[in-house]
Amino acid sequence: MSKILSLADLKKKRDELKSGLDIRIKALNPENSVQVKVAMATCGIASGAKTVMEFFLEQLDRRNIAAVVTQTGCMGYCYAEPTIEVKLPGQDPVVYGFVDLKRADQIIEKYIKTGEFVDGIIPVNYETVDLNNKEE
Amino acid sequence: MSSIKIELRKDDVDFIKGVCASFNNDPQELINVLHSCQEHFGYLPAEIQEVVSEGLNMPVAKIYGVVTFYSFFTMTPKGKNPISICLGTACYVRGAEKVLDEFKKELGIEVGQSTNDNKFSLSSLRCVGACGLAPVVLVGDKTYGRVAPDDVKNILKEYE
Amino acid sequence: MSKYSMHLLVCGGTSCHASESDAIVCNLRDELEARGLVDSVQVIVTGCFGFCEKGPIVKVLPDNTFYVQVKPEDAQTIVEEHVIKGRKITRLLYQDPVTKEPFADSKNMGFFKKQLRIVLRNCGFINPENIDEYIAREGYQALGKVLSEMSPEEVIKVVKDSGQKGRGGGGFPTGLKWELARKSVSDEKYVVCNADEGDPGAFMDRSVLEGDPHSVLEAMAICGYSIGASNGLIYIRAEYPLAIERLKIAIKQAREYGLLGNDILGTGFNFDITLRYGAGAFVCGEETALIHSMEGLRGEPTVKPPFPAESGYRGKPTNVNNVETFAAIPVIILKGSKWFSSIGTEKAKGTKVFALAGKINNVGLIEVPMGTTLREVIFEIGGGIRNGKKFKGVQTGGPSGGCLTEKHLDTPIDFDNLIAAGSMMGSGAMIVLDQDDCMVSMAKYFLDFTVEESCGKCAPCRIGNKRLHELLGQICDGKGTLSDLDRLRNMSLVIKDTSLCGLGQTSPNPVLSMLDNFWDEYVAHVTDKKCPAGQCRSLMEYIVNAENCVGCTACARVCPVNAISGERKEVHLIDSSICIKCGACMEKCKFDAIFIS
Amino acid sequence: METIKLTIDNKEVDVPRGTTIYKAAKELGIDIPTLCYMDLHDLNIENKPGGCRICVVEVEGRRNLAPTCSTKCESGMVVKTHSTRVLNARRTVMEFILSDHPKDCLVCSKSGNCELQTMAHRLGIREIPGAEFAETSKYRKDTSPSIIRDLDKCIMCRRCETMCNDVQTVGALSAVNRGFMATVAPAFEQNLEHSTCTYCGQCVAVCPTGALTEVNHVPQVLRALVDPTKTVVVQTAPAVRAALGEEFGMAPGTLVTGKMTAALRALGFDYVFDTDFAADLTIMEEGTELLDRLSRHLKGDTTARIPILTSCCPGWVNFFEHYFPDLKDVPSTAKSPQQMFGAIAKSYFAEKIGINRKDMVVVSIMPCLAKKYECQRDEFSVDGNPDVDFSISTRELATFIKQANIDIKTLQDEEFDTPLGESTGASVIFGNTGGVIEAACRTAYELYTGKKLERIEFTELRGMEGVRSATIDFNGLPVNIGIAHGLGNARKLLDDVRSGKSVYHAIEVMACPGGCIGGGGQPLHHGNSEVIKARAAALYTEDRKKPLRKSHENPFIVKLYDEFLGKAGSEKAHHLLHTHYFDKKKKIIIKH
Repeated sequence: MSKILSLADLKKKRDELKSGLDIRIKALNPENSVQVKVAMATCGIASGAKTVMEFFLEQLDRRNIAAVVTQTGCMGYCYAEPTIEVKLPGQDPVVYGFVDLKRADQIIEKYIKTGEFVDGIIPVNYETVDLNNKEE
Repeated sequence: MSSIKIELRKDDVDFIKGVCASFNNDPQELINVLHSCQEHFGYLPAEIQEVVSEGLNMPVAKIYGVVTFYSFFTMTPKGKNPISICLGTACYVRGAEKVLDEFKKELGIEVGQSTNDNKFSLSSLRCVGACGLAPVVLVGDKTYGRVAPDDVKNILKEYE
Repeated sequence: MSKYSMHLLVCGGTSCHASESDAIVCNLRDELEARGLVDSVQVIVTGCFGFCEKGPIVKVLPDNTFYVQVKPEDAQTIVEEHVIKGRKITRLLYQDPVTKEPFADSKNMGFFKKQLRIVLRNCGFINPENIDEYIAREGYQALGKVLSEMSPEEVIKVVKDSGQKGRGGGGFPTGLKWELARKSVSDEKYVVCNADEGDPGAFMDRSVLEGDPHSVLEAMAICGYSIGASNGLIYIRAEYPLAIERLKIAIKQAREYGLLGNDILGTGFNFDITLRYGAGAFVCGEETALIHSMEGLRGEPTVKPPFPAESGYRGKPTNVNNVETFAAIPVIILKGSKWFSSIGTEKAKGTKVFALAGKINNVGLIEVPMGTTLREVIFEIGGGIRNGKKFKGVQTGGPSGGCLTEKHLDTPIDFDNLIAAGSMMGSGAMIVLDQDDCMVSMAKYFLDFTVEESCGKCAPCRIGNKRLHELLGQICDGKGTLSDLDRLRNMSLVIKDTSLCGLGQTSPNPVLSMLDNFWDEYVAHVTDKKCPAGQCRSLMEYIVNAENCVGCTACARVCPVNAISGERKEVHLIDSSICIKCGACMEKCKFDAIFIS
Repeated sequence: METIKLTIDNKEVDVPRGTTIYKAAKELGIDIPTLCYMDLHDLNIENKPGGCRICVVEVEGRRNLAPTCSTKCESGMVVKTHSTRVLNARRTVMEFILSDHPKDCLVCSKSGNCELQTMAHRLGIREIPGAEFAETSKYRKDTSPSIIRDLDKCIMCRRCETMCNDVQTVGALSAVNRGFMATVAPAFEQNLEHSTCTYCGQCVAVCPTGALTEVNHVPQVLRALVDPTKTVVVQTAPAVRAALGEEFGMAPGTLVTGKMTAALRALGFDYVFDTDFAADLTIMEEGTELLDRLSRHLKGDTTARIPILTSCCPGWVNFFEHYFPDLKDVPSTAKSPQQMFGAIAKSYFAEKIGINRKDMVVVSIMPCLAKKYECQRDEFSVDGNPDVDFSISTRELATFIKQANIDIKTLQDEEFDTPLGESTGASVIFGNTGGVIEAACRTAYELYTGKKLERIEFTELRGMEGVRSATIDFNGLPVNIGIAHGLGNARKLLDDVRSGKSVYHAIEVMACPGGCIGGGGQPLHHGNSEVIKARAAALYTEDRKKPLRKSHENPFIVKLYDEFLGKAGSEKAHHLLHTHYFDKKKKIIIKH
């Protein structure tokens, strides 16, 4: 990693990364890029999120699905851990709760492959601050 | 006038001295030094505190004062499978005390004690932050969520 | 892509489930099958919508129709009217509680805007172990802006104008704190992040550090620039290994990018951060105790003044803020003080993160604007009480706070209102209690915590809290008197009035607020020797129901103290003067013949 | 200095900025009660943990009550020290403290002199509500050769911890545990004997309750006195005469030398002698050693260790044995006056009166608790018979006198017995910081220069500064003198010696602040440093009144050397009057 030497540098880097993330995924597989985020905070891990993440990594690869599996922090639905967020291309992300291996398998087989919802969806009940809209 | 003899193995003494040195033998780093020592030895018996006292050039009474102040530090070795029951509020209102009682009954020991075969030791702690899984029990690094008193026997069986 | 053209989401959360949501699912599937629609319309059971007050919920996609209080027999109407004819069923739509206007599209419903994530903006959104994702989300832009375009005074002014107050419990204005530290003259100053979240039932700091560690690092650097410090320390609980790991990674990455270290972004500003570990002492959340702990000492608080802003870590001016306070700073810098102060109430700006736990359906981490009511938090976001039980109270502020009741549910949450109601904001733990929780036992539980965590330095906290705990124990055991309740109150007031630090000054709050709000329950314990919640073992009586008892003698045989007598095939009797209330008899009885009065 | 105006109990007062409310109230004659606060201003010792919360007051506009010991005055402050709220809080906190304290006042050794008891009385506490259910914090009791620890009586004022760490830098005691079980104890809550404790007794001197007290040796002394086969000899240290009167209601600084002698005789001691005699002897031996080392040093002899350190103070000896064992050849080898006295009494004097040393019991009256330990050291006995059998403190002597129905105030002054009761003014000032080295200078000057000393009083060596230094002109030879009282101050000088930076030829160290007059066995000063200053002044007065003021002029000392020892530093003198030191540093033993 090289150092970021100025604010202008930092802005450039941000712009690259912002589009870069999308471009990277889309460039790889424009039709079928799937993003899976696993909530890996203490409560998630304690409920087995690690196993779930490994499962996705392994099975998506084995089932030949081009997908990016990443970890993230607590989504706030501690009662429903492990929780994951799945984003299919061009669609709103969907959060699933109580994801055990059986449900993970369903999610891959049904939701990711066919777009068909499976049980255990958690309705997102918050709004995140829009960071791009700055005060003048 | 009797001076205490501190008996330790040479590599243990070297380890402790090394930890102290890695923190510049600075008494302000005492808590970090104790963390490192407890991580290595599992507990902080008097002998270790004496060596730390020499390493950091500070009175051992002060070190003992710090060790006994913080609940994370212990002077007794833990069992092979340390069991911790979370008694944070979320776990408490969901019945953690009854789970703790069950462990006490099953193991025949009180909080802070180890079983005779040193297989298990029992402790309580305040909130591991997994309130969604309340009541929570930790055995070693493994977390058990939504534990009911009836589950206790099965959990213990895993370690037989 | 989906072969289905329509989805019916049915809430399968605990309380909707209790209101026959599975019957709704069955009926919907039956109706769809009857009409040959199973292949185009899918019924899905979801997790809790958090809207349990109006459950059961059925949501229709793709048009976002939100039906509330749906009954199993409504399934037919939904399929016939909505699915087939595409007409929304007005009577099932959620109505605005004020205007009584029905909402056709749930996206416009206030409920889904109740949470606003500023502090938690990146939690569950980015990979916390990848600084690039943080940067892609405007990360370190605020630091860059501050270093390149603003003077320290300007930064402090923005923070002051934003009206942000410390989220660690004290509620001291952040900007003012920074200003005091800036004004202290010294060759060396320190920025300290208090991540010693010891409040049982609070886990918001942990979540922020695990989910978005860079936001705290960035804010600390901004603070360092503002007050003139080049050293930052994060004091974190040793019990949070994952948060520690993520912080270590984040610090390493930030250093590699030159966002920590010397000459940050080519501006000549130097700032670096090191970690210090707590070792299990709640009192170290108090800033003077925290500083002593970082100095390798017993974490005992000292009298303020001098404040850390004058003389803190190693005797140098030190600014201590907690994780949540820091995490909001970059956003405040980027979006401006006006924006931040437009959120919340007149006196309390911005949002607050709460850790919602206890007898509630949606245990979890939430962030709401200041001024949101407890009712909205508990019944809408939190999804109401588990297992359909009755709400009894909510403990805010952990062991330092108080227990609020039904009558406080519509109080807008802010620092002053909670104090006026006899509680406090504290760090943000919210423990919801139901009808089964005994308020004497709860007070005793919190005092148990305080007694264990008191540092022992000052007499009222060291001994007074012990005495409070003992007296509450007496009351639970049925040995209390009415005058003991007066003594309880007097001791509580004196401990608050005379203790050295915040721990002792707030430790009697649960007792005082519970005495105020649940007086009758306390009186019941001391005069009637009854525990209305049925929690206090000594006040229970095990009784044999003569109608059910068949005289099998199982109970008498299992009783460890021989308190049960009775001939075979005759009704048994429990001698309550001998009974130790172990409950073994009740467990043994196959005929439900033993009950508790 | 900038002053600010505030109102306390409706009275206005101007105080310098930075003054605490406690001190501002004092200005107005308002005595706010406190249990933990202690300010020995002249000795630069302050203990204010703000822990007892007895001194709380109401400050207008403040949410909670303010501890006056640690709250500074602010301009326009309005303070109420006895409102209903304050009185109720103070009483309730006091009830808390008492609820965790044993109720055995009647038989407590501190009874009548206990600050907690006095405070309970002052606040009018008549009952302790809920005491029947109250758990009390209990600890293992510890008896060491000098000090008894009964921590059930500890109220966590932390004064002992301050003395042991901040003042003495001994570090034997620390606050341990947390919450209700918090107390002050040595490492691992072991006995003091296994710690680095020097038995200086400063913890005992400041303890407000009976948690820290001295070991009581009066019963053993009584047993010896009633034993017809024993000849019981008593010696009294210089500092005792300047303080004993306080125990009988006399003003601090009242000299009771003659009355004390009369009382001791009335108690039945066969010979009433004076440790001052042995102090003169110490000067002879130590002074000779100083001159010997100094002249060898000046001649370039590198084996001559300079500076020489005094060795009269047993607390100080314990201190360097624990912390500076590498320097154990630096202090003078001369025994302390107590032990010199014992050695001479059981040899020279026993011979003189024709009895076996085993039939003689030597008792010392000391301002000191370390003396109890010192006389029990193995090296200070012959075939198991100690040179000094028992050492009792000034406080124990007072109790003993009271038990024996002696009204000390009405006693006529009496003189010490001879030969071991004769002393000079030089030995009297041993009790003050700087006194030993001043006495040594008086003698060394004359022995070295052969000239008569014109100016007997070396005022440049006196005072209460923790570390003092002066250069004395030995007729053209500048001798650099360093003085430290309080072990923390001593440590600073020792560190310099260790690193070779010390500029001194001789250093006097006294373990206790103020010297022996502030010893751990003295009547309690209850935090009033004026008491210590008055005692110091008394000893200088006694010195001035003495006809002989230089140790080598003591005729009985001259006689002792003529008849028995030969000359100072002789082989016999070495055998009887000198000692050696031990390395007491903890050793880490490697296990194989």
